[in-house]
Amino acid sequence: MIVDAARGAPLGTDAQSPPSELVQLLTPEGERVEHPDYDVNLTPDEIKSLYRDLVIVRRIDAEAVALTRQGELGIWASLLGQEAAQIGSARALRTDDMAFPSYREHGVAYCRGVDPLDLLGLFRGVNHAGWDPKEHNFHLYTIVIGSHALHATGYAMGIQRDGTENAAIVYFGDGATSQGDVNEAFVWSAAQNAPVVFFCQNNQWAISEPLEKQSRIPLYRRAEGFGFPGIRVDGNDVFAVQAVTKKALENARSGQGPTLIEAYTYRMGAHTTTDDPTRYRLQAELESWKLKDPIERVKAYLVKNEMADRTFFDAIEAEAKGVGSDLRKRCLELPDPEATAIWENVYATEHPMLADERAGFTSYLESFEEVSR
Amino acid sequence: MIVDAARGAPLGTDAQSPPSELVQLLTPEGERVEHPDYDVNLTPDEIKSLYRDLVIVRRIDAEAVALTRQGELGIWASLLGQEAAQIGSARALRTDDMAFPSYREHGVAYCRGVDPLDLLGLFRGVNHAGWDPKEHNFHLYTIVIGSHALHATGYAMGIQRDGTENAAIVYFGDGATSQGDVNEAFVWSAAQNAPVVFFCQNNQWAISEPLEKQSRIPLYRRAEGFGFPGIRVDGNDVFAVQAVTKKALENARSGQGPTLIEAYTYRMGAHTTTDDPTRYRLQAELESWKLKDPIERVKAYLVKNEMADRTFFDAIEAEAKGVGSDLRKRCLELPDPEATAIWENVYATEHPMLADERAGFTSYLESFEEVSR
Amino acid sequence: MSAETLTLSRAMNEGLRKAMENDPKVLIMGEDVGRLGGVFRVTDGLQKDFGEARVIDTPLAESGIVGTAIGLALRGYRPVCEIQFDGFVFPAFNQITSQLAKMRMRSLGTLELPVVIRIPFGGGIGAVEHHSESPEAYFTHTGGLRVVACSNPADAYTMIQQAIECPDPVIFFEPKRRYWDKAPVDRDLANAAPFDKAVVARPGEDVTVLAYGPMVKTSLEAAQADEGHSIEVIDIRSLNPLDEETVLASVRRTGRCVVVHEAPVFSGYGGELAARITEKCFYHLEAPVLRVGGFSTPYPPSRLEDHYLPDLDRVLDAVDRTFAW
Amino acid sequence: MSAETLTLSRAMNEGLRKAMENDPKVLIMGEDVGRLGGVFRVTDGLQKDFGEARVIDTPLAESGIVGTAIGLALRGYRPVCEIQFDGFVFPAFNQITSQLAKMRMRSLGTLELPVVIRIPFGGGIGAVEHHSESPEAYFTHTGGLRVVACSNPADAYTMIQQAIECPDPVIFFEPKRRYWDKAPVDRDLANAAPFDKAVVARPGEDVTVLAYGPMVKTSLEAAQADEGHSIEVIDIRSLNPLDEETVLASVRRTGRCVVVHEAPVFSGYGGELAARITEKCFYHLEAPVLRVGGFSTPYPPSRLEDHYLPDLDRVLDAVDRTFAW
Ligand SMILES: Cc1ncc(C[n+]2csc(CCOP(=O)(O)OP(=O)(O)O)c2C)c(N)n1
Ligand SMILES: Cc1ncc(C[n+]2csc(CCOP(=O)(O)OP(=O)(O)O)c2C)c(N)n1
Ligand SMILES: [Mg+2]
Ligand SMILES: [Mg+2]
Repeated sequence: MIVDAARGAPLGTDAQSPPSELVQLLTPEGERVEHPDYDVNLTPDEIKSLYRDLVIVRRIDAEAVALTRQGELGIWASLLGQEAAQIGSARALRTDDMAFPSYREHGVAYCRGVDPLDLLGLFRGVNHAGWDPKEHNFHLYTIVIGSHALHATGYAMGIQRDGTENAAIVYFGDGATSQGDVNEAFVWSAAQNAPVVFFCQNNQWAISEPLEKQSRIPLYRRAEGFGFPGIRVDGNDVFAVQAVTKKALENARSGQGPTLIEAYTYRMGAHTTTDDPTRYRLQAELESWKLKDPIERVKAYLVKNEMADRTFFDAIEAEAKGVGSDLRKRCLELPDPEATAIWENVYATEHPMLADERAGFTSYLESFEEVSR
Repeated sequence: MIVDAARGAPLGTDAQSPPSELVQLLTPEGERVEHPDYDVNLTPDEIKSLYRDLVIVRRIDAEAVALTRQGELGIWASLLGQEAAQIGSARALRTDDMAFPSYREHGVAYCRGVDPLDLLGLFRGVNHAGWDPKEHNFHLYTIVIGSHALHATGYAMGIQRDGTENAAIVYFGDGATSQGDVNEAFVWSAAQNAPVVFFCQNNQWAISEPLEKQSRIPLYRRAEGFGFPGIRVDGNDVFAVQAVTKKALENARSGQGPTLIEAYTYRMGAHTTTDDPTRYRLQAELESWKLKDPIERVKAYLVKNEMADRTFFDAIEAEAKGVGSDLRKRCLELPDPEATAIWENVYATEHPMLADERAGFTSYLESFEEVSR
Repeated sequence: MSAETLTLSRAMNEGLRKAMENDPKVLIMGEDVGRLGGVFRVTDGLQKDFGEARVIDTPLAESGIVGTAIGLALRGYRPVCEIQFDGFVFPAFNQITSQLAKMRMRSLGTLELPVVIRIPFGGGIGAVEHHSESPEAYFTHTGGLRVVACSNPADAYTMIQQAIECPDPVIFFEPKRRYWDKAPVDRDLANAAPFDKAVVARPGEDVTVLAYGPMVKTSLEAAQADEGHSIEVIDIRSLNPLDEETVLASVRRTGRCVVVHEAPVFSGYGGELAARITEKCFYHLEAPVLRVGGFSTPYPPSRLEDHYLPDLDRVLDAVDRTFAW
Repeated sequence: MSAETLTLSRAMNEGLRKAMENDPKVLIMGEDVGRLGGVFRVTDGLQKDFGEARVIDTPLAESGIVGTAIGLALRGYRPVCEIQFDGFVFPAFNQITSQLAKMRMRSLGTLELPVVIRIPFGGGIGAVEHHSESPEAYFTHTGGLRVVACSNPADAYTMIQQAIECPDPVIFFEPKRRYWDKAPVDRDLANAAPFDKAVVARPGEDVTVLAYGPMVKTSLEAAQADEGHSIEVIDIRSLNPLDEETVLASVRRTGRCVVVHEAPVFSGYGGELAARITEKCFYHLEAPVLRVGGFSTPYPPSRLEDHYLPDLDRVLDAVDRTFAW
């Protein structure tokens, strides 16, 4: 009995239950469906462009996984299955909005114009982050779960003070909703009415822990308790994600404060390349989610509506392949940093002790060279 | 415009709005009113006993304030105005339930059988806490805001594992609801279905900050977002507080998990004796709350219903006075601790460095005595 | 010279005001910093004059204070956060250690976080638990942060302005028991030492006493009281980076050194000073560097703090011991 | 003797299992400690055998892990918390520093918190940021905590059991890059040294090298490699309390000392060792105590960690310098 009592939530855990409240505009079969509050109005070219993004991003991801297997990267956090959540939301952003990613947002990075190569540095261990966030309005990856929810909120407070019509968006996972920082970000953004969108990719797992270890009700409902709207969207439906995110961003920009979006999706791969999901989850679950693939449904829609043909799909495939092999090539060429990089960018200006350490280490290294000469 | 945007919550801050959702059983005028979900069935003696508690606790508090003014205590956090919230909730506890106070819960302490003298030690600076929590099932005061919400939750997880029918209750303020730890406690208690009652005394102020700096909606609604019930009760109505707390505790004990109770009340005094509330709030607000005094309404009820007469009230007054003067007397007699207490109870067993420090300091002190001899 | 006598609290206040006047990006944020003016009145009147958008009464959440300050800094602001008391900085420890300190390096220098975190620190005011801590060593051990402590009104006024101007994150310790001490304040910043330099607070010949924050005054009093030895007192001011030059020059001259801080000695900042000085002045030292500080226990109830905290006698005792070695 | 060869990870696992068998109040809690068995497999199989009530997959919140562990301890349990990686202990810093460490004293000894916090620490595994930190100095400076580090499978097995039995809170550091190192493990606890004692890992005559956790192996390799000097390597094991006796006796004999840790040298634990040893062995020292450690920067990207981390050569370089002084 102890076990059961301690497992919790005997009242009925509906955190995992089939998501009836979910906004969906495109079914897994590629059927367009209507929703009373949300709609998208995309031209065929725009839809094809979304499709292209989805495919290319999946390819970049696959290439990075392969590079990891071959020892070229130390680790990789795959976005497989979450492409629509990322592309749909990122394509709803304006250039001058600001995005704060977690560590799996390679699709968002791609939409923000970050060279995929620059994503690899951190996973290869040549740097902690390889892009200039200001150039792309795409912040650095944040590895410590939840911390960046507060950064996004503070940034949004800055937008308020600047008086510009912009928003910040912050990406985090289902597990992250348990962290104090994420909840403090809810408190702050509500109290300050900050223009921030909380974009939670509920991929059902936090490493090996299923959602019910974190919450006994659907995550989007968390927002109610803080006094701002929460909404659950089919995270594998790029149309719905885009529509929902667009509206939340517009609300933020027009002074209506924060929104929490729960993109209901699935992590099709391992947590990272070092993880072994067979230890904790069933193949059947994976299979059922395969039927909801975010790319297949767009393809089905394009085909059904005769918006694209074989040539188009082949061309995209070829382009993606090109992106992948180019990425691989450039990854292998990534130079290792110099030892002296250890002391660089720690402080803005010369720090006497760091300078001493660097000088000491440099002459220490030279002492070996002398010996070996 | 920047100022306005940054002040937040233009959507309409109803955090402070008149609380229509409030459970009330006794009006400020002393009228009993009905509530569809809550009732109390108290004998006249029980009501008189509650009245006695309220008066005595107010008196203890007043005495401590006076002792502080006279330099006998370093500081004091007055509960003035919050007597009903504390007595009502504490009288709903069973002896074997466990209470986790913040630093203002002198009324709860009193109900748990803690000698008021033992509360003074911490404010006088002779100890950090003067009672044995296990003896009273009343934990130490926690000064770091919000930390003890997690302790109560963990304790409740222990109750689950022991398989006993008990509950933990944790007291904190409106300001505390912003802390990560309090929100993590909500996460944990919901996920674990822990038998814990969160008792938030919303006294409208966190030192100088009014509630709308923390939340734009009523605090009791926070619980919804975590998947457990929240309820707002008239915190100046000892009947309603007792009824609501009793039910929440019963739910906890019977495996229905946590509840958040927001006791809507008012801090009639300064935050602490070192605070000057005239710097940040208006006398008019205070005056309006005086009309809702938690003690006056019980008195009015007793008089109206002819349950008590002058003799009773005088006797209580005299008893309270006695408690106060006894407390004063014993406070003045509180001995200062020995210097060696610095090294006591830091570790369970001898710690060689602490022993060295103590020995060194002792002989250092002795060197002065030698000189002065 | 425009010197005027101010309390340390007032000098802080005027320094903050000056910084806000000079740069509209400077923000003040913290608990009760607005209408109340902070529990030590350091931000008194600033919200009235600069508005609620620049002087922000925040939710009661320290991780939130530092985390949102980081976000504001990323947007180009220069937030000055007040942590109400030393013991309440720990909820923000994660944001400070893993984000604030590391973001410049993480971004290869493309981002900077000119955030100042003000912390009233130390004991001696008869307060309850968590209100008398000296947590500086946690921060000096965290690369990427600058850590400074002021000890007097004049430094309070200038150092806070220098800290706000600095592009690096700065942990700024204020000696809370000295808030009401008065001293002349020179308002001309050009006369001020850089905030990352130590200063010789009192020249002497026989022994070097190193202190910062509240212990500078205690050390000066000890120096004054000691008739047998000529004590040089150095106010470290900048704990990280440490101004080694000033410190080492003094110890090489005197050959003896005592380090004084309120924080527990064990694994404290004094250990760094002692180890570093010993390494760099090994043959100059007539005695080991001695440390005077708090004991290796939690901060005791306030009725015991006079025993716990270093005072004039304990400083002199250590000085004497260096001569008796 | 029942010695069997185990990896350090496995030895930890078996030590935990033993403690759970011996005392039904022992609980395991942390992220992914259940079905996954922890990212380093230290808790592998324990949930299966002891159930979900005793091996708890917690919400993703470290402050919550330590905070609820405190509550469980108050109810009479002995929780063993896993912090997944060193860099993720900081969200729990407030609970550890202000609650876990201080509650015994606060309660005048009426409460005790037998909580163990296990932290895989240190670098050298090619990980991304926050996965290679050495935060021990933050904890050694916090009175009320015991801080220990194991360096090999045999100690892992015994020390974790001793830590769980200990009535004080223990911060238990595990050298993550040594998890897969194998060595014989004696399962008879009666043969084990108390967990608050240092041990001489390798006797020597000329110089004392002090290390703990992952650096013990590095130091032993250095000692092995040095043909010119006889190096004594001491495994500190208990950082707080420090077993001074063992350390001082060695240094008094050798007259030279090098301290090695991965953490940044500046304001690190090595400063305490150096300062304390110098004070207590002043006239025995032929050279200052030298410190070898990480640099005073954030932990660098992993391709630079071989430079950042002390290795055999840097230890020997310091040893040589103590002879050249
Ligand atoms: C503060 C902190 N604790 C622990 C970790 C280790 N960790 C990395 S990812 C992860 C799970 C995250 O789950 P979720 O938030 O659902 O995001 P997902 O990985 O599924 O995208 C954990 C525990 C961390 N990075 N930060
Ligand atoms: C973590 C932390 N931060 C700041 C403080 C300083 N402080 C003490 S009481 C208080 C306000 C608390 O307000 P609330 O939670 O509403 O409780 P109340 O005092 O009104 O009972 C503050 C900011 C603290 N004790 N702990
Ligand atoms: Mg997830
Ligand atoms: Mg309040």
